[in-house]
Amino acid sequence: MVDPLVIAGRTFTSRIIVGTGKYPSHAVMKAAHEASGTEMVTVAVRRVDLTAKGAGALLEWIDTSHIFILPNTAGCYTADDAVRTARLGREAGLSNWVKLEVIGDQETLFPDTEALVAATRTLVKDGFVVLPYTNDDPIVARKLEDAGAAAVMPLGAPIGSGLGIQNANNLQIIKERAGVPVIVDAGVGTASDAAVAMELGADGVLMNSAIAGASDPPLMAAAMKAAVFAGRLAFLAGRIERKRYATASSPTSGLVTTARRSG
Amino acid sequence: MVDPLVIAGRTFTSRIIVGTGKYPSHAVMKAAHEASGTEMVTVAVRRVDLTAKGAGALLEWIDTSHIFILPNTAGCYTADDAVRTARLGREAGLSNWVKLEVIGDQETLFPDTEALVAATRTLVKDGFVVLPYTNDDPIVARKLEDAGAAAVMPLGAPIGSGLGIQNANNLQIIKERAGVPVIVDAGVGTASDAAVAMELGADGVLMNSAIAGASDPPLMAAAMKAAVFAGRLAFLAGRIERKRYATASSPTSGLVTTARRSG
Amino acid sequence: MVDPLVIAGRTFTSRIIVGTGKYPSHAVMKAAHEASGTEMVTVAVRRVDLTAKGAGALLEWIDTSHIFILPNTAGCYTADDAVRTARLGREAGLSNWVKLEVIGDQETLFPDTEALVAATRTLVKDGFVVLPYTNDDPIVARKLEDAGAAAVMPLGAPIGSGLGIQNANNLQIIKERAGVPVIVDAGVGTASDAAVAMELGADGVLMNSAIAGASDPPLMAAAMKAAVFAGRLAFLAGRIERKRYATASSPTSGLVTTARRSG
Amino acid sequence: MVDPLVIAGRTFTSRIIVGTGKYPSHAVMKAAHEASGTEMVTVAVRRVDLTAKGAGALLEWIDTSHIFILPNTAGCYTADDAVRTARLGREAGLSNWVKLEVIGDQETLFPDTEALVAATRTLVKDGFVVLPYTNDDPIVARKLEDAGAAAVMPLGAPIGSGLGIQNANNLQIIKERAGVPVIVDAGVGTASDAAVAMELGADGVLMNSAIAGASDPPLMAAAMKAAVFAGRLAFLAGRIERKRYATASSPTSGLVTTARRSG
Amino acid sequence: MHVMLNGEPTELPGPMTIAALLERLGIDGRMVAVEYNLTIIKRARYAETTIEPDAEIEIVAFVGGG
Amino acid sequence: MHVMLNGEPTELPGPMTIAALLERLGIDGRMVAVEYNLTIIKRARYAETTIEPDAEIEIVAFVGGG
Amino acid sequence: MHVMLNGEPTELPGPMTIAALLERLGIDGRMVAVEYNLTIIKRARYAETTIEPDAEIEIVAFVGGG
Amino acid sequence: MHVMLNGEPTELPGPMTIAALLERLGIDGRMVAVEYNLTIIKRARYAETTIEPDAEIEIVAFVGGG
Repeated sequence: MVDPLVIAGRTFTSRIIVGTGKYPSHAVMKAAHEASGTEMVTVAVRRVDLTAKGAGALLEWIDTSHIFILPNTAGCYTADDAVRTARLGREAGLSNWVKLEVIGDQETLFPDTEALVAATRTLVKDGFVVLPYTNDDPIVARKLEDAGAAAVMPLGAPIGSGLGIQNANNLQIIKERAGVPVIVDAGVGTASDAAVAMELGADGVLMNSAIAGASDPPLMAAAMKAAVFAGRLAFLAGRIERKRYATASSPTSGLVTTARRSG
Repeated sequence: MVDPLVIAGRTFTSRIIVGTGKYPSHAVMKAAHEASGTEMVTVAVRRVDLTAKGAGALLEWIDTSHIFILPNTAGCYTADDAVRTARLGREAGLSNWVKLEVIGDQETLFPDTEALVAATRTLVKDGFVVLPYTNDDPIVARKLEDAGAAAVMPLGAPIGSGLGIQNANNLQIIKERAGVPVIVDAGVGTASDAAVAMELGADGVLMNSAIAGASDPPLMAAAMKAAVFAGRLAFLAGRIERKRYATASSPTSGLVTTARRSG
Repeated sequence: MVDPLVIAGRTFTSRIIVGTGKYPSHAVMKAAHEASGTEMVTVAVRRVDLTAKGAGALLEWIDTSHIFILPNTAGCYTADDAVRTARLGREAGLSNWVKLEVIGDQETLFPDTEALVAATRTLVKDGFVVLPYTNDDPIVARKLEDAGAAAVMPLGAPIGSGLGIQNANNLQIIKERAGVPVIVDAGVGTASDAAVAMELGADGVLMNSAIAGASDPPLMAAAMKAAVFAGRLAFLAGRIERKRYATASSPTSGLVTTARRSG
Repeated sequence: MVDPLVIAGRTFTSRIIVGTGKYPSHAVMKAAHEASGTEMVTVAVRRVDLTAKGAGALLEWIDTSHIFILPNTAGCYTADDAVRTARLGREAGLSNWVKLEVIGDQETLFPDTEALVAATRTLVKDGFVVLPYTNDDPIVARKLEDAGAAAVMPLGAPIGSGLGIQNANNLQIIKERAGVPVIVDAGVGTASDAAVAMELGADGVLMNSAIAGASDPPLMAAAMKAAVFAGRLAFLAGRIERKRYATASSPTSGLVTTARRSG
Repeated sequence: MHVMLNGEPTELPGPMTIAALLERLGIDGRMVAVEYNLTIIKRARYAETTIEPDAEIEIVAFVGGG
Repeated sequence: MHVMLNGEPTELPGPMTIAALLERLGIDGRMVAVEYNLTIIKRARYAETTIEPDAEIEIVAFVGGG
Repeated sequence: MHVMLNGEPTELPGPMTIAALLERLGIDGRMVAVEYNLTIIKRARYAETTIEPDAEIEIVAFVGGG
Repeated sequence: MHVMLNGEPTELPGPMTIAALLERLGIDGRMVAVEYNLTIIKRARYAETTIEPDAEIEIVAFVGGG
């Protein structure tokens, strides 16, 4: 079944976007990326450490022949900082795509949605393909889309929390009304969380800590690949309705015994 | 990674057991079985319809070269009925395995656990490999194991309800103390439900309605295959801990901007 | 509103049954009992400590003028032990009522339901009013009622766990089909858990640890009294239906402004 | 126990705020208000119906001797509309308090948080006591407090949905960091929802549909009064910790029988 | 005399004060708020505020809401 | 000759073996199980087991189930 | 005289009634139940029930429980 | 010559181009972005952009992030 994810005209076969932070080693990260089947990874933009050598080493561990690099603006607390960082990322990289973060608070790492919408507007005007990390508020999602975001990326739970999808109804409402892809970004803790996100109708899932922080990152990456796929197929396959009482799976007649009804 | 499911000395590569009831057609069933990758399917034992031809037609739609047939005792409300049906199933089939059901009530299709334990004892003495469908009570699970059950198959929710795992703690307790495989049987509605069951530590999942009743059974079967695999890998990979607040995925230093902390 | 709880012909104004174990002191227990408004408390039957004085001291801290004593058979692992303990309790006390416990396992303290049904039969024949502590299996609840239980007392979660109602659907099914009062026994952790139990239709709630183990037992007892009352009234009042989208509470016309619709 | 709710220097004994919309009749509303024990009710500001008589009739059904009137700005979709409506409400009423709503969308009735913060700033400068209805985003809550809001009123779920608390973690985070009272506004469906909100630490709950839409509004109002009280006491009393396994409530020694351990 | 009253085109017999308008409409002035050409008029000034032709007048009151 | 066949009163022309009955019914003996007066008959013995009058015979097979 | 009292080997000066034993132990008979060789003794019969050598006696009361 | 380099006060031997600075620092210019007094300098212009005294220079690259 051909079921690609298309963002701003770019086609992805994989619906999982993975981070590059907090892995035990670059080698483990590379193995995890391969196991996840991801075609897009996020990276942060930081000052080169002039005391050490090996600037740019990270990219040597990413197979850019089939993995697209998505710079983020993590750590930015104002629209101006985010715009400045996005532009540096564009210069350092090879594309005009950005995972836009404008953080409101260091304890929750929730977005400052007002500044986020403003920065989205500025960067879209500047020719960027903007993928904003946002909260799960349907109104903000609508504003981001109106501002020209190429996708909206609502959180499932706080970054790195592993709590899973906290507000399924909001995410579903966002998806039901969105004209651009909806990527659930942040909060996934284990495979079923990713499956749930996809079953709600999400077009993809972005995660970092759930894989990088697992006891066995490549194995968890494989789990996430399968979970995102499973959730997507289940969404497309049309699940059965929920009932409070039972319905037999086997015929209720033709029994040798004198049973009343079949289970 | 080699991670087989072993029940009573028989090795299965797949951890999903699928039913054969309620499909739109035998052809759809066959396609769903293939998509699920299952190596064991359940069947019911019923009187041959003498008014129609084609007795045994069902088996012609199951590739018994790599799918093992597991007769059930669905529809039996007493230990005697279940034992009698199990023996007929053994004669009609090729093995001494049985999915043992002793139903207590036609509205809930919950097991009559007292009769279930008694029937397990009888059939084990008679040389059967008994896989009992039970409730999620850890005490009953222990009794079934003591009675010689080859696996215990607690329900996640009522048969055909699609409600998903109703009592994760009980299932986890059953698994933590079990000396035989634990198969979650009944209640799965969609892919994430199966993943959750596996993440709890279950050794496998048995389902019928969730696949047969889906809008597209083969597609849902593929979803379930991926979900069971995903849940298993996630269980083995060791998930991150849950935290109420956020933890940054990107470095919190080296920012060009004057940010306080990084997201 | 007169809305009494009637068990075996005895009328209670209060729908909360409280334990007498694990309090910091008898004085705190007495204060908690008063704050809870309970009219029935459970007690255990144990050997008199011959090395100490003060046998029977417990009862001096219970106002038996309006609190009914319900002896339990806690700690019994067989039907015989439970029956023997029940009879000693009857002799030590003033009534033929018993909270019947036949424990299956010391880790879970789940009931051995087969032995529980047997002990219920024996004690009912012996003239007892039997209130059995059971699991949340609707089939077992039915058997207990058939055996003559005056009420069924399914657990919400393991004794002392404070996990709250783990399987709301099972409890609701039990209530929908029960001909005797249903008391949710064990698992309550905080006030909302008790309210949830009552909203499911339970006739009462029995708890010990949630009150005795709270930082301020009398205050938690008052909370539980209010919560059980609240849940009962909400059950009777008929809650609104759940909707995924919003419905305005204020008029959507007559606005001075040019608004589209009102919230 | 004296445990008042203090907002902007005004003391309330009751922690439940009730609406005045959608009741079957003014008489039922009045009965519900009395049963709820509320000391503050919300009202909407609308054009007088010149074709009918009885302007102001609503107030004749509210005992303003002990119920404080809180005008809302429901139906306003811009900061300007909300400010204009707030000022009309102040003139029509007797106080400078306002429940500030700036709605973003008629399907979800979620707030437009950017406009909400702006309107809060304007009205606070204009001398209003502003109680803004907001989403459950901790960053927005912080901004509202910084803008001078006298309390923050995050939603539990969409207005009128009756879904209950959708994101307990967010509400708890908001409360843990708030310097002003936190009132959970919207989403409550039944009594336990209100208890849960208070157990999370909320200072109060505001509801309309859950009471007005119940089969018996005054009875549900009484349930809500008890539930808010119960949740508050439970929060103060300090609940027991959650454990996955059981802990006995009765002594595990001194048994007449040969039991292993006590339940 | 033509005015916009609560959004509706309305004819008044001639210039009159807000107090007079309310009395004419049978509205108790203590229960409503009046906006005259987008400016709120204090109750104390109802009697001295004369309505000009083509004025926009809003008369609002409290109704049930959440 | 009268027998109960899968719960239905049935007339057979006369005494016959289970193998003959199955053939008469057009049923492939390898796909079913046969119970004769509450006793399961092994396939190997179909040809040598003669059905007596008033016998209770059950012929079962696998059907779809969960 | 040797008896088992609440599971403990115990020496009594000699034959005595249950009533006497309770008095000796300082136990209020109205607050306990007594089992004598696995049979429950009614309070009314404490005074007339004499304890034999090697008897097994259980004296129980209510304690806090859930 | 004094400059601010990645936020640190730094002494350079004298005026030099950005290309020279990167070479001096052993940094591969293709893997970084350079901001000179808050203006991003295209790679193509590294060789022709001369660093003035007291310039503020930022050299950034990609690092692991989420």
